Amino acid sequence: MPTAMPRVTIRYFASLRERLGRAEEVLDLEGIRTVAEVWARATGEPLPANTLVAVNLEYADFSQPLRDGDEVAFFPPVTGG
Amino acid sequence: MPTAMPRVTIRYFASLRERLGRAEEVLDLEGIRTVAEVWARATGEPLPANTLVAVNLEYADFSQPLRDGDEVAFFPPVTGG
Amino acid sequence: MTVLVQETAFDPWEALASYERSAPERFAGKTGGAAVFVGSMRDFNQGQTVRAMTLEHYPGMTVKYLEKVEAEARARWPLLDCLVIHRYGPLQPGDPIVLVAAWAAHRDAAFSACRYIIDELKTRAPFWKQEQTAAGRRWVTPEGSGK
Amino acid sequence: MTVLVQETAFDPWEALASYERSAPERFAGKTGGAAVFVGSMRDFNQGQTVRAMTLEHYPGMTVKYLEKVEAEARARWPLLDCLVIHRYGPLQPGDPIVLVAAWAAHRDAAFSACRYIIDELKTRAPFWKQEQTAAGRRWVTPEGSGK
Repeated sequence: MPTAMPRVTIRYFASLRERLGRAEEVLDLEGIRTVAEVWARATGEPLPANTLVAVNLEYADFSQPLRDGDEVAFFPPVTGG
Repeated sequence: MPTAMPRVTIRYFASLRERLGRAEEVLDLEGIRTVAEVWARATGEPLPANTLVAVNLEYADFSQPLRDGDEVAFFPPVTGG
Repeated sequence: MTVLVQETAFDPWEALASYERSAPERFAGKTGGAAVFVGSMRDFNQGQTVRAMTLEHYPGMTVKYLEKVEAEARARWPLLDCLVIHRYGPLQPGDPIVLVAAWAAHRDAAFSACRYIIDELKTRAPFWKQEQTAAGRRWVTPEGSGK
Repeated sequence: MTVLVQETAFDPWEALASYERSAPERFAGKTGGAAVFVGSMRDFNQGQTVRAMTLEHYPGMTVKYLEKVEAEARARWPLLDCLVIHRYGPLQPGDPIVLVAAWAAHRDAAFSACRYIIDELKTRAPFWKQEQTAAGRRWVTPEGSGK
């Protein structure tokens, strides 16, 4: 029996969510490993300048490798407070 | 008719008031002119380090000349807030 | 040490009074200084009248991030307590958006911690403001909403 | 812009709420940030338990000096309003002694002005604390009461 394909959940926020037209999706990690590769595969777009990324609710680098079940979030610069 | 002697009111605060045993006094300006001279004539003591002075409710220098009716206040470093 | 991220409106001064009342033994006699910052929604920004605002956030990450910042502040300065409240969802002009309070024996610790927390919050906590103006909705950019 | 030097006790959060209510047109929608410092009486200082305190001041000069500092702050930063309250006379541990609040469109102005006013107040406003400890009365020195 083949093992299940490792997957990540991707979330988009604010202007990024609006521009991509979706808030959340699930992506197979087939042939890709890092945050940067996930962005490229999921969106097919160049990364907008200043985009931030969090993995499992903590800020991360685009070079960070991902594992099955991770939650990856992409968002624009924050404007709270 | 002789003119009245110019006078200043002197006020002492906090530890300085307690040590000198008085809060307020009036001093003739006969033969003296500056804040430093008023201190020396009124107290007969050397000036304690860090003593502050105000003339007419504003911080002043010890070299400041005084005029009739001025209020001169001597006090230790402040500790409000 | 309390972090609240909530949709409900709050009155900052009432929140502070009630927080101090809830644990008087932590404050009375020990606090030399409390430093507080309250950020509110303005009715103008970048030269335009703003009618309303919606604050989006990343549920789960906002509280986690603010708790991390608060822990960093506690590690850097001797604090007696901290309180952070941040709204999300729809907001009206004049509404308080954020409250940061730091209590300490001495004023420098209280001030520095309060400033540190609000500065980190503004630059890193995952909240995004969308303004409603006469020209429509627009996402606020950090340059315009910053200092 | 209000400076109060008073013998009467005050509740800082109630004072802020009531000050904002007294002139809502100055605040609502215009204030991006309010920075507040509240200094209270501790029950310990320089290693000793303090039972009570008396704050002496120079009537006339305290208000005048605080108004000067507030005017300096207004000249240096764009402020919407300021409130300064300072007690004198007898105080009990836990009593608020001083409140400094600065309202501005932007947080940096509010923070900087609040910090400037309390720092100038602490180092130059003519108030003197006398503490009552088990060993008797003692005048507080700036080193012990400072930051």
